[in-house]
Amino acid sequence: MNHIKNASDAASRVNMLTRVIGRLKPVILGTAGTMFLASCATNAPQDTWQPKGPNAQKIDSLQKPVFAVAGIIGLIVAAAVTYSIIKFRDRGQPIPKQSHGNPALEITLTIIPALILAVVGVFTFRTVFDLNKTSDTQMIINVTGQQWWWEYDYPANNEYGITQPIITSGQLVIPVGTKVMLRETSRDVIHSYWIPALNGKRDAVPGRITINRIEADEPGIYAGQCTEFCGLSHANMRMEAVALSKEDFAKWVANQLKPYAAPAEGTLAKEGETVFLNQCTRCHQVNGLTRADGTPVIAAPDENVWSGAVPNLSHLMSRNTFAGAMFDLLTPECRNDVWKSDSASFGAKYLAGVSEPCLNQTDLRGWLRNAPAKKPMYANPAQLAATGGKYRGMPNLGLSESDIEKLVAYLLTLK
Amino acid sequence: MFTPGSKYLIAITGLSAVSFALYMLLVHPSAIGAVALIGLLAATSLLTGITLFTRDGHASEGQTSAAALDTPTPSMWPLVGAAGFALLLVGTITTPIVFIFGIVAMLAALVEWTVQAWSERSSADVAYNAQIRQRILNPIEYPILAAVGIAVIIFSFSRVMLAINKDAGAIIFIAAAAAISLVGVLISVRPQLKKSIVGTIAVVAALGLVGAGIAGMGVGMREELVVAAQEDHYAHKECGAEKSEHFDKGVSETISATSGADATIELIDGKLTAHAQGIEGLQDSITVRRSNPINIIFRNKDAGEFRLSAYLGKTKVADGVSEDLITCTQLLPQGAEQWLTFTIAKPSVSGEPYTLSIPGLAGQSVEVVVP
Amino acid sequence: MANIENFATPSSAMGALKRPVVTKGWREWVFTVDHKKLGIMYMATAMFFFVVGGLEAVLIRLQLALPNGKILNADLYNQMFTMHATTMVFLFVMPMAAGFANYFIPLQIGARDVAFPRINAFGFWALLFGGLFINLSWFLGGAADGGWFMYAPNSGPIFSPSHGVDFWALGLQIAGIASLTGAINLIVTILNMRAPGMKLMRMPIFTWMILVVQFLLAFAVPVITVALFLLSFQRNFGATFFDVAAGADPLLWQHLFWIFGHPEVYILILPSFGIISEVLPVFSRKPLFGYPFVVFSGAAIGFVGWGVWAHHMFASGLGPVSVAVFSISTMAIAVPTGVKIVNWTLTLWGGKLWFTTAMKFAIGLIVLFTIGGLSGVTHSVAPSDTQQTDTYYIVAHFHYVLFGGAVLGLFSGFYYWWPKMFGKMLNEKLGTWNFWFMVIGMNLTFGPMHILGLQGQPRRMYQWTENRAGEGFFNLAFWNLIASIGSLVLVVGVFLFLVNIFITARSGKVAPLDPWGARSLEWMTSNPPKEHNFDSIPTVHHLDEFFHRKYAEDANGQMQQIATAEEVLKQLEDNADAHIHMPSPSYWPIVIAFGLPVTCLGVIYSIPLAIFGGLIILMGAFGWALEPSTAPDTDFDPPSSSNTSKDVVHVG
Amino acid sequence: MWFTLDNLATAHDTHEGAAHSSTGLSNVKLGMWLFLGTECLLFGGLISTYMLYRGRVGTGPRPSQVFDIPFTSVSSFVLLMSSLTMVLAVSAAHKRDDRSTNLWLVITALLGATFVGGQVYEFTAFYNEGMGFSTSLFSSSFFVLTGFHGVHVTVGIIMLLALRGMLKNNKVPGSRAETVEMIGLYWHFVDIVWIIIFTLIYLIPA
Repeated sequence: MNHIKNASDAASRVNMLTRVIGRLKPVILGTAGTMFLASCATNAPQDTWQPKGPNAQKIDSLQKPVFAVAGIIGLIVAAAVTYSIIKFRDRGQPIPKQSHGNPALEITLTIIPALILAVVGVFTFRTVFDLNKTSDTQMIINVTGQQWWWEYDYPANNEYGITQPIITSGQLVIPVGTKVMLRETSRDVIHSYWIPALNGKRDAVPGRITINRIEADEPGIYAGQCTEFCGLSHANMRMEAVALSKEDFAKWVANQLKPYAAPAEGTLAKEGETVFLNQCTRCHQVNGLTRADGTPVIAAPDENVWSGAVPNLSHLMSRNTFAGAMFDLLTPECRNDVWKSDSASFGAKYLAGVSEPCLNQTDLRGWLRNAPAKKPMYANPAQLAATGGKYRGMPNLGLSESDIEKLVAYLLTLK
Repeated sequence: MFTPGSKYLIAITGLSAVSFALYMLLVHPSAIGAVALIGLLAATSLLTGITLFTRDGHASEGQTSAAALDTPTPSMWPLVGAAGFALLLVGTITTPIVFIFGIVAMLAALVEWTVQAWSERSSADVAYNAQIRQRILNPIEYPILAAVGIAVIIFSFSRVMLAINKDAGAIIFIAAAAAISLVGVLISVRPQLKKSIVGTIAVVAALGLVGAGIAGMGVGMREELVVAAQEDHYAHKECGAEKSEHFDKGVSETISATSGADATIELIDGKLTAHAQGIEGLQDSITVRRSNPINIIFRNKDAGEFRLSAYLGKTKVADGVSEDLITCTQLLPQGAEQWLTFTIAKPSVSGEPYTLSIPGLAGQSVEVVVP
Repeated sequence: MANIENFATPSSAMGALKRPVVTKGWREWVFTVDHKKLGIMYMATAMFFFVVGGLEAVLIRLQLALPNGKILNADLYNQMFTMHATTMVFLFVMPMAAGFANYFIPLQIGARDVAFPRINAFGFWALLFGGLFINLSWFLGGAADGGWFMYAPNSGPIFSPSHGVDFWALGLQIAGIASLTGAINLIVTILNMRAPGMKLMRMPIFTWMILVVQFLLAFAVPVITVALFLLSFQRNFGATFFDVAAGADPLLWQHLFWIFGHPEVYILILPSFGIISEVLPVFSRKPLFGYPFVVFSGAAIGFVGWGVWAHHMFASGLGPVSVAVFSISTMAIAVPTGVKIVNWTLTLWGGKLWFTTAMKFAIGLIVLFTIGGLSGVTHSVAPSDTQQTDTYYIVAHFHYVLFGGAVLGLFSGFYYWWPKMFGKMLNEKLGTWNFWFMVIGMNLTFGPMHILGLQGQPRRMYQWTENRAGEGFFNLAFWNLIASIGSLVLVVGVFLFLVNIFITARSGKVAPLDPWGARSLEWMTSNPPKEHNFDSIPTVHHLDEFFHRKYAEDANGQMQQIATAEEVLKQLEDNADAHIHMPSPSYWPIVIAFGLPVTCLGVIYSIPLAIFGGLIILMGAFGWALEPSTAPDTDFDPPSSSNTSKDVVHVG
Repeated sequence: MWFTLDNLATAHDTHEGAAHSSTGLSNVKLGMWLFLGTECLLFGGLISTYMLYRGRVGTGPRPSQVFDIPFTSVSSFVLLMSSLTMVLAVSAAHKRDDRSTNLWLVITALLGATFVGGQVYEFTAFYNEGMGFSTSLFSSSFFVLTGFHGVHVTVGIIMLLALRGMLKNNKVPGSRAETVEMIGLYWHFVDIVWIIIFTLIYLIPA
């Protein structure tokens, strides 16, 4: 995991610094006025004050007034203290009367905040129960956290054309305007599922099923991040929720259910399939993949990985991210194109998946070359005594450059 | 002020401190090594401290102690030390336990003897010397004697209990307690009782107990415990329709904290239904996650005793031979509920689905889908 | 026996086995049972760990100053924030408050020592050894890396294979023993050893707050003890408590931890509340406004503090009923806290304010703690909390509470009580710089974290990425950088304090007997106090007894001075008790305390070592039990019967 | 475990006698009650853990498969009897009857040792029936809870015997009666905890 410091690294640091300083400019120039303007500008993708669905909206309309009240009370206290400091400083006045207080005033000043809090309490109570309502759920997705990625599986649901279970990871795809229930759990430690624009967080606790609900108003990508500390790569356990219009969602489902298409004989991708069969299927499942003799390949992650599962790579290129959404499968330009598109054109752009010119070759190849160098994981045999030699994360497979070339070509066919 | 002894110890303390520092800084430290060196450091610095404090014979330097001129008080510790040595020798050719006893006896003798000798030399006042001895040794003697006494009683007693029949055990137990109490009452109501009689009772009782303990050890554990240890019969699940002797003994019928359940499976009027947590209505199949412990609650609402059995695919026992993987609950009477936990590592393949069913009740099953 | 003089005298023959009655040099400190010396040692230890924890914090902030920070790797970063929190909570704020309590409780209630002086000494050594034991893990394969909350199952042997968590759990167990013994000791002291006339409602408010804190400790520590035992048994002896595959419920740890952890928050903050409730009246020249309200609100916080623990678990899927109930109870606890802020403000109101450094820190606490308290109210609203918990907003919140509250209060206490403890005045000018650097530094560091959190930056991330940083005014890059710069300003502030101590020790102004015009009993003795505290125990007639001995109302209702502090002291000295009985120093407290880390090391590495440690403890306990609290005459050199009684020296 | 020894130590670790105390209780007594209060929470935490996990047996035996209620009832009765003998010891100490005090302290210790002997027997039997410490959540929490109690009893016995030795050698500093009373208080507490444990663990699931 040690990063070799070379010239380009240093250069990128300098670069980073200039960019950060560049960002300071609006601040240095800015005044209070910019604060108001800025609230409309592009905030961080995980801004908790920009709800994009009814659940998050309910939280937002509850918390904004609370913030306002808290702010006002804070100002009153600050003003009272400031006034006292100025007014009652020692100007040689006589020692004041030794009064021990004023019970009536005390009681009043106790009751007022109590009343304010009682009002807040009533609204809180209502919202808590409102957010926990599950009877009108329209769609169920099982969400499973694991160090350090999320797995999503869609149980069969004829209403949405899901004739057999779909399993995916990295990006959670949901139809807009649909009340989706997430049944969360974890395979190892506690994680927490959080897409701020859609709802508050809910822990994924191993051995328990916790329920969370999300619903998106508009098509788009909503960023999120694991928020319960889950070990080494906690910082790299991200998620993205993709909302598609109902029609686009149906197309997405149809694509996920599409049977496996083996690459044509003689192509680089076909050679990549062989490499994949030899190297990757020990853990990674691709549904429908068969060996040369026609037997279906069932991966055995439980024999190699401590938590017993790894991402299922069927239709990998229909997703935009890999390695627990830490890296994009798209180049920065193509990614921007998808993220910044308006809600009308978003669906088509997302469903186009990852094509060769848009593929983020750097990170994908780097990952195949030496995954633990790109993301801290327990893949060094010396660290695996506690797990009986089983990995926690993807090890360095020691692939040759030509193998990587072939694998990339093969992975590109997994649309 | 520094005697040769304390100089030696100061040097060895310094040396161990330096070696510890070097070891931690230069050598890639192993935990055991570090502990060993810390232990050395602690031991040597303790000894150094003691020698510096006691001024290591400084007082008697070049002089003969007054007390040393007197005849020393009689001591039993040379005898104990010799006995310990004998035990040690016997232990080398018999069992390690005897060897350890020998070492312990020798150590005890060494410490007591040293302190006694030292205290007797400290002044001419015998009472004062005894006081010194007590101050050093009482904090060690009291707890160790008490602990040894308790250990002997507990060990002997439990061996006897293990050897005899279960019901007789309870009777012996209460009899022993009653005897202790009765002796207590007896002694307390007869204040004129001679000390020697009380002492004799105590010695006889102690010898009896130790003897019984040794006898109990010789007899070994009672039959049923030996069998239980060999067969491990409570862990062995027998998932047939009929009642199993051990596995179905002592049915537990209620469960606490249901929040971890993936699904509740109920048997009502001969029908098996599933209710996955968070999903409205009843289902005939449940979707569960791969490689994740799945907790299912089985609730029998039917008259009669039933168990839920889970078929979890096959496992290879030898080349070409495979065996069904099955787990199950106990036979549950009407109204009872129980957890069933299992993990499925491989996704479902068509043709051989994972199922939950009731042995002896055909046609009712819930499919378990693993994507 | 002609030349008996040449032989060893009894006392020299006893050597180490004599009571360490004649104390000089380092022995004066190592074997002491004097509450004042122990108090100072507590504070020095806490200050040391404050610096250690502060350096850890700076490393954390440097790592996060820029995106994809490379100063620490993921593993080291996780150890760093775990140890930062552990150190600051258990090894800085708690011992520092314990130090203040140790030093000032007997003085404030007019006692000559605590109820159990040897247990007091044991508590200190156990804390010190516990703290060192936890930090030993840095050198033995890595420190704990599961966060100070150490949630199961991430703390289990599979997920945290180094010995760090073992050291953490056992070290906290040792520190917990120290807290527990300290709590029992102080409660008994406060309840049983008050000066005549000092009714409960005449006790200084600091004593009151410490009493509440000790009750919280006495009942919270056993809960974490259980949790830590479960963890240690799982890690070291193969128990299954948090093994999910065996059916364990990870929320068990969370409940146990937070049943302890939430009262712990009040354990950290209430001593500082007590300190500034002493400082504000002194420098406002009027009594604390609404003393009974402050007392009862403190007690109310103590009680309600037991019923709010699950607000740390709003996101863990407790179910709507629990969430709603705990949400409401959390709001309820804001009321007594608000009462305190109101009372402090009204204490200032109409006073005659003197802005010493101690006063500045106290006023700083009112304002900054209010911010922290109000941000706390925003996440007592459970749905709102699900957006904020585990983000930097929470980090901002509790640093405003713990730094703006607890730490500023402790610093206020340093400046206020330094002349009492050491007889010299801390430099006020440097103190002012110290104050402003700390306040500005803390606002620069933790203020931006509100924004970072609301912009969705989670806690405990060893790196953040530009992809999620956004642009515009609220971009994460800018505010992360500001927070990091702020942490350096804070470092300067703390450094100035250390410089101030140094300068004062070298050439500080000798403190007058009553430099601040103080109001409570601890000032009715010399600076620093004599070993036996008071020549004669004063009889108490008022709250603020010392003030009322100095001032009285004249016919016009004006307060007039009737006596100087020196006159008040003289009066006490004139009535001095002829014989004052003080407990003798002892070896056993440090011996037993030393046995604890040896045992714990044995639990981790080898059981025989643990048995050896157990024997040390057992021996120490019996040595202690067999030892009278006051040394017999033969322990003195030469043997004497007059040593246990102090000659009363008249001062001033 | 350590705390309990500490009681012995605290028994005379006060330099301000009860006469001066503001509450009228002696420091030692007040401290002891507080200590027992903290012990309540310690056992409370362990009992809660057991109650949560008692049904989670995994592949190990269930409580009802291994428990031997008649035997445990008998041993509970023995422990209860030891409380009675402890009362006799305390009352003898108050009457300054050294002979009876010594006698009843020893009898109490012997009854306590009998109880612990029974516990060791029980644990060995459970182990042979397939219930090891690491077998299941039920077994881990059972052994930790009852083991903690057993350790408390053992420490109590050590204190009783040591106290007996100290009384004999005239080594008890401070008030003898109060020291015996304090150890009695601890002993009764340990007995009461056992009654709760016995009821909750052994009787209720049956």
